[in-house]
Amino acid sequence: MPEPAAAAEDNRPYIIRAYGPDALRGALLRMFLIRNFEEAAEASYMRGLVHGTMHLSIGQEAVAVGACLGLTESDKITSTHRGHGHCIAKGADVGRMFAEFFGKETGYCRGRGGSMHIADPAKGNLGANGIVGGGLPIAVGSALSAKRLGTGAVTVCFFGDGANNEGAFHEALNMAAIWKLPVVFLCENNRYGMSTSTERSTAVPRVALRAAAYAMPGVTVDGNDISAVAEAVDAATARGRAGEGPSLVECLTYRWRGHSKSDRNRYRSREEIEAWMARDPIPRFAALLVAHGIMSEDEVRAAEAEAERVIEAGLEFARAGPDPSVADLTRDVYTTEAP
Amino acid sequence: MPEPAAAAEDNRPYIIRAYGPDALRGALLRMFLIRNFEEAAEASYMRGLVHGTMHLSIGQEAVAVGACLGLTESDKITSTHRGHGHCIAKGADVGRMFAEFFGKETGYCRGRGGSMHIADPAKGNLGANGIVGGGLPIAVGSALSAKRLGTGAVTVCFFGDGANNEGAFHEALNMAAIWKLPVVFLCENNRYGMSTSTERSTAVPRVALRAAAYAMPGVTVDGNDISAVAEAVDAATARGRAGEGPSLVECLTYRWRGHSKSDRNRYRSREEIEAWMARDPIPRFAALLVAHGIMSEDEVRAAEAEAERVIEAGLEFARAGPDPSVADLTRDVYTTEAP
Amino acid sequence: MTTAGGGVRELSYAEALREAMDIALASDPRVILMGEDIGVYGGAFQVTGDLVHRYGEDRVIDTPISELGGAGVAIGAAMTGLRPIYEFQFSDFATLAMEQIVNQAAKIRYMLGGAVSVPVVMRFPAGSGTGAAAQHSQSLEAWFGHVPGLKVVQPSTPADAKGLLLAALEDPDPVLIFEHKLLYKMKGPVPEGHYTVPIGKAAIRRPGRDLCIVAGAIMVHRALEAAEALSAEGIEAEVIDLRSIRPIDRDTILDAVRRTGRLICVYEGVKTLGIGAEISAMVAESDAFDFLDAPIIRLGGAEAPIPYNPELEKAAVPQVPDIVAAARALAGGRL
Amino acid sequence: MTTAGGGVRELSYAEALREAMDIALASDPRVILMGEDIGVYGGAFQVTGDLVHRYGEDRVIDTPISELGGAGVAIGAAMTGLRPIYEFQFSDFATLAMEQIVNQAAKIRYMLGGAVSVPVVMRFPAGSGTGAAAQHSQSLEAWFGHVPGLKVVQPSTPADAKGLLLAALEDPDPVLIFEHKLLYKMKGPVPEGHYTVPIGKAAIRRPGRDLCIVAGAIMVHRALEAAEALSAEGIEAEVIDLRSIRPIDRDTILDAVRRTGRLICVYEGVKTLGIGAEISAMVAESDAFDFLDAPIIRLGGAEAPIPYNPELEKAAVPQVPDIVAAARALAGGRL
Ligand SMILES: Cc1ncc(C[n+]2csc(CCOP(=O)(O)OP(=O)(O)O)c2C)c(N)n1
Ligand SMILES: Cc1ncc(C[n+]2csc(CCOP(=O)(O)OP(=O)(O)O)c2C)c(N)n1
Ligand SMILES: [Mg+2]
Ligand SMILES: [Mg+2]
Repeated sequence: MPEPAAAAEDNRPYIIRAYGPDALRGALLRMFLIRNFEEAAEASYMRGLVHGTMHLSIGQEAVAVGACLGLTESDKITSTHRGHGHCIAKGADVGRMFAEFFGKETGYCRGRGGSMHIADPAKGNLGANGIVGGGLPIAVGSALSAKRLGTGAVTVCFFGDGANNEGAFHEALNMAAIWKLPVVFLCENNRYGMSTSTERSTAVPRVALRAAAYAMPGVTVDGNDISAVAEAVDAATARGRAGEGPSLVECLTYRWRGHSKSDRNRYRSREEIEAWMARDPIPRFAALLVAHGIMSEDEVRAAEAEAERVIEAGLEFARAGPDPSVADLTRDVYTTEAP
Repeated sequence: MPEPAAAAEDNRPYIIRAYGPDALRGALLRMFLIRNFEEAAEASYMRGLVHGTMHLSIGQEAVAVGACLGLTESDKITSTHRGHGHCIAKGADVGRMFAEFFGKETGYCRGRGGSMHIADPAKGNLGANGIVGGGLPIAVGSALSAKRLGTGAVTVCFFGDGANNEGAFHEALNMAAIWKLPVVFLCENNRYGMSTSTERSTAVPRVALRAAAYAMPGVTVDGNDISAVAEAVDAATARGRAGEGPSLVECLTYRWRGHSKSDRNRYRSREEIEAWMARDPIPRFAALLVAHGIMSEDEVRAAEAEAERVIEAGLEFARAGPDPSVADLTRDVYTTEAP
Repeated sequence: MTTAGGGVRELSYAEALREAMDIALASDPRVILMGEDIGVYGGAFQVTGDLVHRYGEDRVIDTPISELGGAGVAIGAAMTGLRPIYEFQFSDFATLAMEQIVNQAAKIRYMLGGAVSVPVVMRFPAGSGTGAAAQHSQSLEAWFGHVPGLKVVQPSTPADAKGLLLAALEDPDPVLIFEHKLLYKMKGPVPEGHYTVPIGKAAIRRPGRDLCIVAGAIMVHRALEAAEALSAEGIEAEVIDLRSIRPIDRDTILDAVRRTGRLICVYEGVKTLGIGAEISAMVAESDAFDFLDAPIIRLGGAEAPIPYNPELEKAAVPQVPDIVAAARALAGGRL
Repeated sequence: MTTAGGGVRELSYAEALREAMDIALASDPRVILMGEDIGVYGGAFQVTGDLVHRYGEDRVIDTPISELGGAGVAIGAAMTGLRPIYEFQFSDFATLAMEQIVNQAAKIRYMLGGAVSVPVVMRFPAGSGTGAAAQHSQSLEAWFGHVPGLKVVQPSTPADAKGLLLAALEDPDPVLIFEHKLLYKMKGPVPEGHYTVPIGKAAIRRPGRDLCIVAGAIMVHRALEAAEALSAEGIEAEVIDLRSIRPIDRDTILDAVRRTGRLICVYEGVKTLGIGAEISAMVAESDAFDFLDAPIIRLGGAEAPIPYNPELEKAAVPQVPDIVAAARALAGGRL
């Protein structure tokens, strides 16, 4: 959770004011981890180690890390098909994530879920979701539990710009609002749902404008600026914890890679992609930390190297894991039939 | 369709300015017809002639008639479970409606549909719907047809305040908006979805506020004032016909009877019901017509008597109709298997 | 049946369900009820009744008309510590929530390798006979029987309604209860206090040597009535109450087929791909096949939406004379 | 099969579907395509391909991610003069649109006493084998087979894919096409021009005297492969390609059972209440029952969500060795 707000005349960026050096260093490390994780996942995919498809979040690291920065382990998130970053940001072990991608018994889902269902309930990640919008009502249910059980936990519900046109979005936001539940609807607006731009799919120019339909606050922030993300989400979680209800936070960002591994990028231009790559959130945050004396350039490089080491170790752990036994095919369908 | 707007200094109510005496007299007759129809349907139900349940629209007549006043026969409507009024307002024959309620082969649905599925496609009524919100996407499809086939037709989509919390509402309004389709989303806000008030179910105080989430115009009018309803809907249909896209019109009204025949009205007070009964839309419109010299008091009484006669004749027609044959049970499931 | 209570009273099926929820609300603070108009209205079929006055609006929650979202909220709540019972106003509206029921509730535990369970209970008023026509009269339970990860029950008596609902609440996985609307007012003996009826066990409601009728929900009562009529003619039909659709009680059914050599499946859902298809196929692929003396008869719903007209509506689902006629034809060869 | 064209070329299943849509778009201005990413992306499985460039965005319409609404728009358009073909990106997402498909499209004609037809075509990429796990690999066709008012087909070859899609477009009622994802790249001979394959007719893909295997979609190919292997052992299996699930081709199946006396149903959907349950029950209640020399075997999907791990995924649905083993066991008594 963010530290008590500093004096009003302090005009350093929010994240520097609100978080201590350890938290800030940790945030940068996690951004590196996500970037390296995604690159390693992609490479593994190319080498045929990963089955199926996968959705990479390279370019969107500031959203995942910024949104989770102020959360505790008892806070929950619901994630999406593009969920690796959220999972890492909420504290997952990358080794168990890779193991999952490799279909291993040591993976987070014991090899049953794969990339699209990666989850880490112990750390509060209720799971990625293969269904666009599928996590929205589930997040509201999680917030209902928190309110009834009095846990004080808040739930951050990640969803994409494409998901904002699903009926589930409407129903979930409305229920969260009328029941004043502690949930933050966090829209990762990366401008496209697969190939379909928000201009072509969404009747309003900003998803946050839809908050008005639920009488909840809605803000749009630069999703490549981790400080802006953290500031908006922290305000929203504070509101939720205070019993004032849900909020909608829209983060404008961009995915560098195609939608999934089969995307030929026919719906967007090379220039557009490059322009966004120039707005890389990671060096931007690193520069901020250096500028404010939180880390030196060397320390930044050391963090990056550390991330690489963690990823390497994770891959090794994953490779070494055992495959599930085909005899266990129907295990865990039901709780009571589990051995 | 409304007549060309009169001179600007004319400050008579919209409906008087926009419609000729025949149309206005016809509108009053239809309001009487709906009221008498519902009362006769209720009486028939009490006498065991009607199977199942039914949802009466007594008190809401100005919405149905006002919304359909400016429509042509090629314009379409989609209706709701509370659809008798819409059906009559769009020009249906009350005899065939009663016949349907009595389960007769001469009914609009040949006895297969009953009250909840009453329809009259020949007059542009695509049907009532047993599913709350079920007609919303269908109306958008109808408007898509009109646009592609260039018929110039507009579709008026009736739905209740309760339906506004269905995901279908969100998806339908969004698609209509992005494709600029000629559809008018007409919310009959009678304050309750069954027992649940809009305050308890809907995060915004007015359904029309949700139009902002689709960048479409949204207005709220007094649904017991037929002139206000016609004015708002005519503006919306004109916009639709001009290719400018959909609109949301919310009409505030009230149902005098319980939700359905099993309602014990435990969720609202006698006082509330009586206060709304005092705002009866029919005498209000009659008084307007008298005040503006369109009809005399005697002519109003004659219209009411005429409505009674039509209803009586309709009931007689319905009673006389044959029952469907059980041998035809699976007829009309498929077009190609029809005899 | 595990009984904990004392006496036995006559209660209606709806009252029995309400009593089960009452016991659960009183004894377990994690239990909440959710659904449309289940509060002061008491539910469309008056099943929740006055519970909102006893447990408050925070535990007996009127939802907006948002079936997909409502079911999803119940699922999310179940994943995080609550024990929600979600009422669909009519089972037909489950069509709006299939995503959450089938893709989420049924699969989350498996997809997550067992890391989370989803102890949600959902209640579905189902079936025809009320004149509510095609969109309010369906019997869709077969769909859910096709979905691993779900458990599906279909009580036919007040005692089972209560005991299966309490069993569902104790079950760590999603349990769907299909309640037949025509049964809500039916009365029967119901034990007091807390007890459970095991999910997955059929009940032999009437023993018989000549043929065996497997039925569920309202069809159990029609089968019993038919069996009475047949008995007068010297045909002794065994009547098995399926009670649970998923898991299905293979042993009880196969045993009855082995004993009687003749099988009729009676169910209200559409005949094609309805419950009877599974029962028949299960028998036809088992060793009980060798005991069959005649084809397996299925009496299911007509291949049509449920019509409004009362005579057509009746004709659209199996009635007592249909069962009698089928049994006579089936037993004909032997007697 | 009604053929109007000239020659025959090798096309993939996806190309054949695209060619059918191309012919329809070119010849009937009422035809439109709707779906997610079917425009410049060409569809998740590249079925619509370049059609948007040829017919424009007004006729090849990218919808928002709104399956319930999208299906409903297609239905409303079909009721009012258009001939929409709606693509679900994965058949799993039909769970979001069951309301419109089942309560509206399937029932409107009947509920309205025949006053309106709903000539909508819906396409569903289905099945497992792509590593996409539990929410992107389901085979839900049995659900739709249970719904009167719908027609449901399942082509197994490129030629059938084209001919059934063109037949669906000519049909005045809603037709659902289940396309198996693993077949999209499979090539086969496809006649040029316009022709239709009748809905409701199965095809005997291989005659055989010892037993009969009824299968659909990808399972037809596995059954044929199994039949080859069995033939080497002296077991001659007939392979019937179901093609249509609703209506089902009763005559062809019963005739084969009468001739062979042994039946295996192979299907990818979950075994319980899957297609094979219906086929088995249909046989068990017919006069063909008397010709059965052995129990009817069903090989269906496992009672589990489709797992991600490739070995588990394979084990979750019938494979060639499973069919061979079942056939051997079944034929064992006789040969
Ligand atoms: C209900 C549903 N519809 C469609 C899909 C296929 N699909 C997967 S991701 C995706 C795009 C989602 O866009 P967005 O929500 O913006 O997330 P992003 O991929 O941009 O992160 C689509 C259409 C799906 N998985 N679920
Ligand atoms: C999808 C669905 N959910 C619930 C119902 C049951 N139901 C029928 S009408 C109704 C209330 C609808 O409220 P509203 O839309 O405001 O229309 P009103 O009855 O007030 O005219 C409900 C809950 C239904 N028919 N369909
Ligand atoms: Mg996006
Ligand atoms: Mg209302």
